Amino acid sequence: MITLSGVTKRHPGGQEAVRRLDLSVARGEFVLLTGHSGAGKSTVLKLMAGIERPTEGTVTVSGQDLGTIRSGALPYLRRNLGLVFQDHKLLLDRSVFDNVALPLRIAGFPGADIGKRVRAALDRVGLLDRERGDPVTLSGGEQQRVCIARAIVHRPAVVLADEPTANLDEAYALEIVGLFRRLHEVGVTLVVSTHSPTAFGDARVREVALRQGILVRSGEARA
Amino acid sequence: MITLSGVTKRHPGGQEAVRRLDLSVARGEFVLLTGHSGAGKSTVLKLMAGIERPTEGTVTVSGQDLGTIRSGALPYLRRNLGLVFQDHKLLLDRSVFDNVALPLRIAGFPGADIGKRVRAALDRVGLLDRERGDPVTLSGGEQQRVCIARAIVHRPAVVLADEPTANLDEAYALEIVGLFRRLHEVGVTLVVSTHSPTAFGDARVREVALRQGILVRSGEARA
Amino acid sequence: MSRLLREHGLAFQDALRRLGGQFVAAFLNLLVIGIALSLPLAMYVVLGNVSDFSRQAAAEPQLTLFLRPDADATVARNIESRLKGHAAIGRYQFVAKAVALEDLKKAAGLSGIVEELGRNPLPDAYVVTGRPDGAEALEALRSEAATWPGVDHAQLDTLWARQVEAVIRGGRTVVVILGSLLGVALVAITFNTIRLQILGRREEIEVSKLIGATNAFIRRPFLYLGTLQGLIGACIAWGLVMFAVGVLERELGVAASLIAQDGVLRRLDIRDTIALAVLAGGLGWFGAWLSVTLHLRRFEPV
Amino acid sequence: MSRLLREHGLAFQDALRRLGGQFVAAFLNLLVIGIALSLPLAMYVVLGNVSDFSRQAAAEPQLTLFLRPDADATVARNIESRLKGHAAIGRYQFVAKAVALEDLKKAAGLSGIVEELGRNPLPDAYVVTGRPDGAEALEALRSEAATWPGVDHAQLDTLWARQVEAVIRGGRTVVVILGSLLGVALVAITFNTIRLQILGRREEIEVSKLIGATNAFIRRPFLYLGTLQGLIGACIAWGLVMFAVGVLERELGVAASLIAQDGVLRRLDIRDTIALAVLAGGLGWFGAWLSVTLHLRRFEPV
Ligand SMILES: Nc1ncnc2c1ncn2[C@@H]1O[C@H](COP(=O)(O)OP(=O)(O)OP(=O)(O)O)[C@@H](O)[C@H]1O
Ligand SMILES: Nc1ncnc2c1ncn2[C@@H]1O[C@H](COP(=O)(O)OP(=O)(O)OP(=O)(O)O)[C@@H](O)[C@H]1O
Ligand SMILES: [Mg+2]
Ligand SMILES: [Mg+2]
Repeated sequence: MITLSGVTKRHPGGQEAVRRLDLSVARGEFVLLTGHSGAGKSTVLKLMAGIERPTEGTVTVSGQDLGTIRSGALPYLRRNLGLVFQDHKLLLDRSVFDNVALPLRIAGFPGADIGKRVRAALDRVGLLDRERGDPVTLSGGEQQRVCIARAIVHRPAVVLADEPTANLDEAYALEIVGLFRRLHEVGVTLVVSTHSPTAFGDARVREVALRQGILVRSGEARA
Repeated sequence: MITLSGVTKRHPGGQEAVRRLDLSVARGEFVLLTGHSGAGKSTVLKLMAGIERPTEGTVTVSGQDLGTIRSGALPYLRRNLGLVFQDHKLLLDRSVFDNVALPLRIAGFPGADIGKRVRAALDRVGLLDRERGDPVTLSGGEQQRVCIARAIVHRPAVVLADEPTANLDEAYALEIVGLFRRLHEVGVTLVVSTHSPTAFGDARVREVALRQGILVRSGEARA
Repeated sequence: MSRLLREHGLAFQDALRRLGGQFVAAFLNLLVIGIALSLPLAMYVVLGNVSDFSRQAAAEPQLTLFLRPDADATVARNIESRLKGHAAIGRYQFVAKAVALEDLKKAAGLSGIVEELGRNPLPDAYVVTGRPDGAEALEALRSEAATWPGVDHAQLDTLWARQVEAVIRGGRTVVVILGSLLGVALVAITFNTIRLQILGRREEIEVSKLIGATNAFIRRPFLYLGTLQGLIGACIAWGLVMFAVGVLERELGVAASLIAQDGVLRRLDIRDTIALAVLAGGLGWFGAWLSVTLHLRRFEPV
Repeated sequence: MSRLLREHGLAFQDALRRLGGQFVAAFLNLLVIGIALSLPLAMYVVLGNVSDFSRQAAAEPQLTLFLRPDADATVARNIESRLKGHAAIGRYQFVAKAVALEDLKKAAGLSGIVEELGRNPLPDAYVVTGRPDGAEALEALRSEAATWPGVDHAQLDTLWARQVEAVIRGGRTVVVILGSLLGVALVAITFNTIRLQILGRREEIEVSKLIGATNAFIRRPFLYLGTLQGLIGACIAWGLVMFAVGVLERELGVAASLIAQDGVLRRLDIRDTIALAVLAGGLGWFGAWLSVTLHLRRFEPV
């Protein structure tokens, strides 16, 4: 599903965020990215989503090389991804509902479908009663859950989530982990970064650990 | 130093974020605010900084009632506070240095002082080498540490920090806790919210727990 | 097809909402565009009126052929036939000596004198009006006609004609300069508005691209917004100019009938209006397109 | 004191940086302001030239007093002394019958006629020029002078004078409308620019307030920015108008000497320039002040 081979990401400043990384995520796998702050977790996820381009090496998603993909085709590839950003990236000038509806509007879903799907997604993160609210009226953890709802509302084949439980206390974190597990069970491919891997500890999850941009440990692939 | 008496915060939507709260923080105390997501931690901190106004009750900081303070005096009161926001609130269009220098510029420090103080603050959070960088080039944890540097650069008497370790792995979280302890030792008053109180566990820290806006537990005051 | 229509409909709604949402600011902006458009438009209307006036008055140079006192009807007919075939001529008029005397009598303070004259000392004459801008052709006709039999002398009011032509040419230069300047201004205003809209919606654009929006999808509402701004600006300009012409007409009073024969000044007709709408809408679209194209680059390769 | 100076210096630098940082956008904005200012300014200059012209030509209505053929020097002196004391009079001129005949000879196509006359049928006359805008006073003088001994009849060119006056009054109305419109436009442009600057710096303003910035601190760079925009716009307008007058003068050629006696059109002098700068800077400041005051409210009570 996703393959990184020999990927190095060097930033203009001279920083090497990721160094000669080989990583392959099979369809239906649940991969946990761990590592200290600045280890390169977010960078790996951005490379997989085509948000950053590798300085060296190739990134392939669903058989398409992101280095050579037509720029017109990238949007359609992205509509199969669900992204949870570390900094949320919620739009503060529109309601929770409209934030979650954004991927559906962009993909051109008809209006009737949108309402149903958005409410289903908000229900899964426990925020159905806040749909008319403004993101600024939400607590940090609530915002994070809206972000998760937006990532899954269009039922993507792949979910890439960057520290989705950072702002959540243990009880909520476990709920989100449960949500990810259910997605995993219905065949969604997941790559999730975290700095508290214990919450995810599970036989079906494969942990990939980074240190200063280098892969230091990689569990076995378990589809 | 800070006193909340009979404080209720009801939002226009009808939500009661905080309910009849009595809390008093003495000069030089280190208070830890805990509670589930949406318990009202951020709201309490915002009330203390005069960012939100209580629906009922009074908030007093350094002897000044925030409900009756002249709006012209509020800025000068705030210059004695150091704030760490849950959503960072870094300015993305200027360098790390300029972000950290902002409180000094606002308070009208002369140029020569600014350089010295900013570098000292960045050093304390381990980001001295990134001073010329852009906040967007920083990882989530690095941004959070810049935010902490900005909160302490002007040596405020009170630090109010909202989940300052949310995006940090354990090692870095411990470093930040150490930094707060040193501030505590030199007499700074600290109120810090967190959803992982274990990292802060210490005899000199007083834990205040909230549940759905209500104070459910409050350790003894230890100045 | 229906999906494309739906997406255009949504983009248009989005543009409308954006205009309506920031009412005061949008209104001020439209006012500025309207004013900017109204100025060359007003100049255009003024020039239209002036050139109507000058066409009927001074811009058409006049040549007067005074006939010899002894010239008879045959000679006159001969001259007339020469004039008829001549390309430089707009129209001509025969002024008999008796008519000329009557005119002289009406002229200021001369009635007494004319009576004292006892007889009519004036000659017959042909007054020839050249085609507009045909001063040079008429000049040539003057030299030629001076040699015709029966013509005493031919007098051309060239200097005045040339001066009025120069004034009108100057006026045209001003309209061209002004029109270009304000065309640039319209594009600049739209460019800036859209630029600031884009900056204000940075996050939205960024997030939309990240979750699969195409460039066309992002562009569309801005292009509608630019075009709409231009069109509404054009409406305002149209209203301002129509209003101003009305005010001017009333202020001028009698003098208006000096300019337009019936005292009604020329206004904007349906063709002017359509041209204005197309031009303003087009310039608005262009400003928006330029802005979107330049500024969306910043969001690459995200 | 030195700290306040430092803070003002920093705010000014901030405003400059902001102008320079978005060069294309700032340039376009300034161009729009410059163009907006240049139009009433150009009208002002044109009106200045026209009123120079009209003052020396037609706006001063003329009254001609034709004397009786038998009037002698005593009668003339009597009339002259009456004229001297009269308030309605700008200046007057005695035109002897011999001079009038010479003038008539020079008039188009009449030289032959005059020679045939044998003797001079023209009377002596006084040509009286009224004060500018003094058409009514002159009208009164006409009725009065008609009864003076020795005056044959008094002829007033009132209609023409009134029409020119109306045209000039119309022109003033246009300048007032235009000036107000474009004053509003300048304020609107500044308002909008500053508004969008504020929106673009939302986070900065919010964070600054949260960490202790006073309202004055936040306001200052915006006020400098508005004033600067107005001033630079004024410079551009000044340049445009000076350039346009030059072009017009060249285009008009001979005709320019019709308007200004020496062929040099009136331009902007130092007082006009200072007034322009003060006005434009002031309007820019006002637009910025309005915008900042209205929009900073949104950040309360944060
Ligand atoms: N655009 C950039 N320019 C320069 N350096 C960058 C850029 N983006 C990331 N980096 C650096 O690359 C390193 C890896 O960043 P990354 O965001 O991948 O870390 P992370 O593992 O997600 O950390 P965290 O847990 O703190 O979010 C960091 O040191 C970061 O500062
Ligand atoms: N402006 C607002 N309007 C309406 N509801 C609000 C507003 N601000 C906060 N709330 C609600 O008040 C409750 C408390 O919010 P608060 O941000 O204080 O929680 P928190 O303890 O900081 O949670 P977290 O750990 O998720 O950050 C939440 O349910 C939140 O949605
Ligand atoms: Mg990260
Ligand atoms: Mg919070």
